Amino acid sequence: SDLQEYFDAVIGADQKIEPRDWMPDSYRKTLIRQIAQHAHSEIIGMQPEGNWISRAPSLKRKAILLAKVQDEAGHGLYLYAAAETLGVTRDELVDLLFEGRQKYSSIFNYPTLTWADVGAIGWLVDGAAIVNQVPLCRCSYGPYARAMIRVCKEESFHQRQGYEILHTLSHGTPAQKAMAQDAIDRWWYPSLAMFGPPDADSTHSAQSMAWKIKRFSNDELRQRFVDMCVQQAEILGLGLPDPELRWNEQRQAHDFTQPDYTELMRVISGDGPCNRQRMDHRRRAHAEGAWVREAAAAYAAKQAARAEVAA
Amino acid sequence: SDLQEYFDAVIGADQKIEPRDWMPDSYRKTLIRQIAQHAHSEIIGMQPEGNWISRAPSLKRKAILLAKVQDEAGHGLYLYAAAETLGVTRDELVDLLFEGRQKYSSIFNYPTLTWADVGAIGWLVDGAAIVNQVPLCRCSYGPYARAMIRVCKEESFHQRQGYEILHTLSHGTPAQKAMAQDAIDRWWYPSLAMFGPPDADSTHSAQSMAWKIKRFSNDELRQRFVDMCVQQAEILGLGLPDPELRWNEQRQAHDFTQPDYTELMRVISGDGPCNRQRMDHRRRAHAEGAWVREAAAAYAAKQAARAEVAA
Amino acid sequence: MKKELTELLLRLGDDALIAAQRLGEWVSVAPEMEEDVALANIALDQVGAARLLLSYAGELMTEAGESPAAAGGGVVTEDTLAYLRDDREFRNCLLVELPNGDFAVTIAKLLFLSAYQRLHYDWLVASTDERLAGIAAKARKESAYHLDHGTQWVIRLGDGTAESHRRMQAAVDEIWPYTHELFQADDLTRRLDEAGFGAAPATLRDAWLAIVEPVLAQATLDRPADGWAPADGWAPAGGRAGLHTEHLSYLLAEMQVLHRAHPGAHW
Amino acid sequence: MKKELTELLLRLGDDALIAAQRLGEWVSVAPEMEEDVALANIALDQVGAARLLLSYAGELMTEAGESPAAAGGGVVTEDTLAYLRDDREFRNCLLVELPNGDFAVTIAKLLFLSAYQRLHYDWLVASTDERLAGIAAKARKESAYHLDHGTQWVIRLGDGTAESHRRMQAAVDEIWPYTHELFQADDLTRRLDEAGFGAAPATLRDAWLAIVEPVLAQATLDRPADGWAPADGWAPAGGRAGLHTEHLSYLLAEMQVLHRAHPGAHW
Repeated sequence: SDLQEYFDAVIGADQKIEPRDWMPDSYRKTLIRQIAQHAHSEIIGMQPEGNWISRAPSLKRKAILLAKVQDEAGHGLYLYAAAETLGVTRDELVDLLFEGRQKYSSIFNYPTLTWADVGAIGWLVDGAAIVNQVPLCRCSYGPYARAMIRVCKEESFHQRQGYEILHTLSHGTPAQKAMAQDAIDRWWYPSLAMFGPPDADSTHSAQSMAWKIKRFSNDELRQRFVDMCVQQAEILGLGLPDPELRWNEQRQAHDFTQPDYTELMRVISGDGPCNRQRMDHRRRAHAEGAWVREAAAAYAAKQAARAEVAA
Repeated sequence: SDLQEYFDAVIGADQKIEPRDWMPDSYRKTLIRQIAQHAHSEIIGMQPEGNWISRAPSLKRKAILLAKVQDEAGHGLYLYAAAETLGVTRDELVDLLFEGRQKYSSIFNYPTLTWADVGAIGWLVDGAAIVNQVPLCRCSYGPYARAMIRVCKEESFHQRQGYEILHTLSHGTPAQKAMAQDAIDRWWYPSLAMFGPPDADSTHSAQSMAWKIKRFSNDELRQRFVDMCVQQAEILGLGLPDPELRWNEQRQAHDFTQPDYTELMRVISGDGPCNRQRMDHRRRAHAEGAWVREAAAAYAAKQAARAEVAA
Repeated sequence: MKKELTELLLRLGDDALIAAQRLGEWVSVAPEMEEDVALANIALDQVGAARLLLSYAGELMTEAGESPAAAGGGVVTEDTLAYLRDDREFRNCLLVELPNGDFAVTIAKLLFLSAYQRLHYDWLVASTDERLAGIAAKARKESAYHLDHGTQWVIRLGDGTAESHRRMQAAVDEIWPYTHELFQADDLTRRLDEAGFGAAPATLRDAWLAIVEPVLAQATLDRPADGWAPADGWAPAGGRAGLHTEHLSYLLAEMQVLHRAHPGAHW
Repeated sequence: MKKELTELLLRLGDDALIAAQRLGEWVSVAPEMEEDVALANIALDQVGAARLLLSYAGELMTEAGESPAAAGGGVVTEDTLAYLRDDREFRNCLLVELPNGDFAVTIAKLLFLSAYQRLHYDWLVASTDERLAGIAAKARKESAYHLDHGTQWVIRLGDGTAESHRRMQAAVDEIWPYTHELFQADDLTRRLDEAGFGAAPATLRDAWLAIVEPVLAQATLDRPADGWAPADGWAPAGGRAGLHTEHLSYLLAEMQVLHRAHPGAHW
């Protein structure tokens, strides 16, 4: 059809699809799924780091962490808004999350056990997110691409803060350095797993690449992340917990041990250390806030009615 | 009447009135009020000390404190049982407490701010309680007198433990000693106030003395307590916060500053620092436990029915 | 007057810090995602103000050769004051340390505190101590935003559903007695007032009522009946003298745990 | 084998200590006054067992010249171990550190833990380490009482009202996955088993099921469907290796606050 041809032409010319444009149903669905998952991840992702706000070891760190977690809530909000341009509501998406029909990033199903985990999440998890997301700034769907530009800018700020936490710890007391190393040991493989299953097993990738939603394969991005981290770990003076990690002169890249994809699948399917806790937490917050949202709606309705009477 | 004469004769002969005996209504009411207040005090009194169970600074102290608070619950239980011999139920008494129609000792409306407060409560509050209660072991009502014998034995154990806490603190680091002194400074006058208003203002005293429920006046007991504490404070190496406190050779007793009875009345009437907190706490525990008590009753009823069918 | 100024800075700074700590507990559990952002933002403002105030207090203490007992001397920083004092050394009002309760209780605390902070900072802009005046000039703008946010919610909840009205009224009734402490005068406030360093808090109460009462009225809520004098009603206090509720030491145990577990470490 | 024995003592002692800490939270908020007494009594037994176990572990560590990092050497006592280790150094199972939840959750934890402790102590009475055997002989009697108390309540709540049945079933479902960790074998348990020091926990599971399943049946509760192997169901673990839930560090912050605030003090 004409519409499909126009759509294909826009994609082909590296132009943006906008909400008013016609788009194939499967394109719309893929985007909704991906943007929603991303939004859910920001919201659920507040929990592991939020866990340390009350205990941040200096007021400066407390302020930085508060600002970061606040940014995540903000990211969630404008990603939901981007998804809404595709004809779903935030409430529908939240329901899909609660029903387990949409996911969030499985990385947030690991616990933050020490303060150093806040650093490791910043450095590794936000670092992996950036590698994943920078190409999304050129995604073919306009609202998503624009949201990602803002998200990436803030994420790279967060990543630097995480790196700085680890740097301070690794140059601090022996106990602090041990805490930092322990955190990296626990977060390294889960971070690698954030790029998803190996290309051979990745189901959605080919179509997403064709639509220019996705620009690089899981394995390409994972490799890029590893290469980036090796350098930074050296400056930190901390080790990465992979005895097989070494420079491959031929490939001009690092060889490394793949994460345990069986574990990844188990965590995705609900059996990570914190899946139940994270969802219970979110559900409880939502349920306990119901009376507040109802009150806000009732008040808004009254105000509208009053305005009408007055008019 | 004969009954009244018999009652008077028993009292006169320093014998015990037992539940099966006839007694004047006002005697019964006075006893119910007093025993219930005493029982309520044990139950509410679990809160200020319970506040430090989770933070006790050594495992030995944690064990001792757990045992003490457990004893208080136990005292509450057998004091309610003693009151029940007078023809009221525990549930009725608890309702009267919740409705504010019965009181508990106003001392428990002060907060426990530091660990030393646990020591000060043991030494001063339990100490005052013992001075108050030892004469009650000879009270004319048998079940109450017998309950008090057991209570007093355990209370004197508690008092010694509190004294020992303070002794350890006062011989510890400067911070520990300061903590101990601070606790005594805060608990001294409220403890003096535990003996009630001065004799001149005491409404119930004369009749209670005649009935041999009460054996000494408020002021007599207060004086006894002060004299006892002065000696012990010296051994502790801690001061009592009363610049007027000194030995009076003529009276063979210590002169001292009276507590602020206006404050006492304010705390009794509900405006102490923790009145609302203590009652809210108790009410919430009671409300949140309702489904458990209902389940226990339902199960007991089912078991009874099953036993009947089986019989 | 350095000593009095230090004490004033601790009162203001501790109010801000403890308020921030309580607000921080809402992050990821607020009733709306927008509210996660808003409450975190207010918490952030309060941490920011606390840092300025406590840093200044720390500098004055360092000059005077004073430090909290647990710090054992040396330079007193914002973190020395935040992390190495016990509850008996904190100078915040009781209102800020009370548990969050439900959202209505948090909003009642927010309205009452921010109206007071707004007025107090307004006054302090004219403090004869220039540095304090500068801090106040920044903080008063933030307090105005907090006050607006609290106002909007009190009205929405008070004039929302029957349930929200009931909860909001209960929250106002519960928190109201703790507002008296904000305006209590003592020797310190009298001396500060004379020196032109800080407001006599009692003089702020009429202005505070002029802010708060219309909000309650618009929210269709009853303004709790009370006399202002303690004798006329329950007016819990003691925070300015370090006599707190049983809640504060738990809050501090959590807040300070990591800092204290690693003495002397940098973060 | 001293090292392995020390590790076993920490596992047993930390289970008891953290269980006691959670039970202690019930004091003055139990659903019946009798239950205040009962739960405090169980907490007291657990503190008692923890003291014996941790004291013994401390003596072995002192001999070996080991101590927790925060203690920085010296004699290791029960208090060194209770108060100066971080959560990464605690060896308790996850089940005991989970929040109390409602009374049904607490009772589910009590039933499952006490049945396991009873069986484990029973076994340890025959340990080739005599001192451990002696501790076990005392503790097994107490566990029997705890088990009886838990059993009675599970039956009462399960077979009580519709509401209590619903809550008790939800509690059993919630806690059940955490019971797998109690029976997990690792290198340490294998070596201990070979040396006759402690039971291979996996061998206790059948006996445990033989206790627990009839209780659930009598309580008219469904026994949660699960395979025993982690692959067949959710079996959270890690406590024995110091990988805990996010709850433990909060519990410890509170438990240790006073002890840590006064380094070296006696109490």
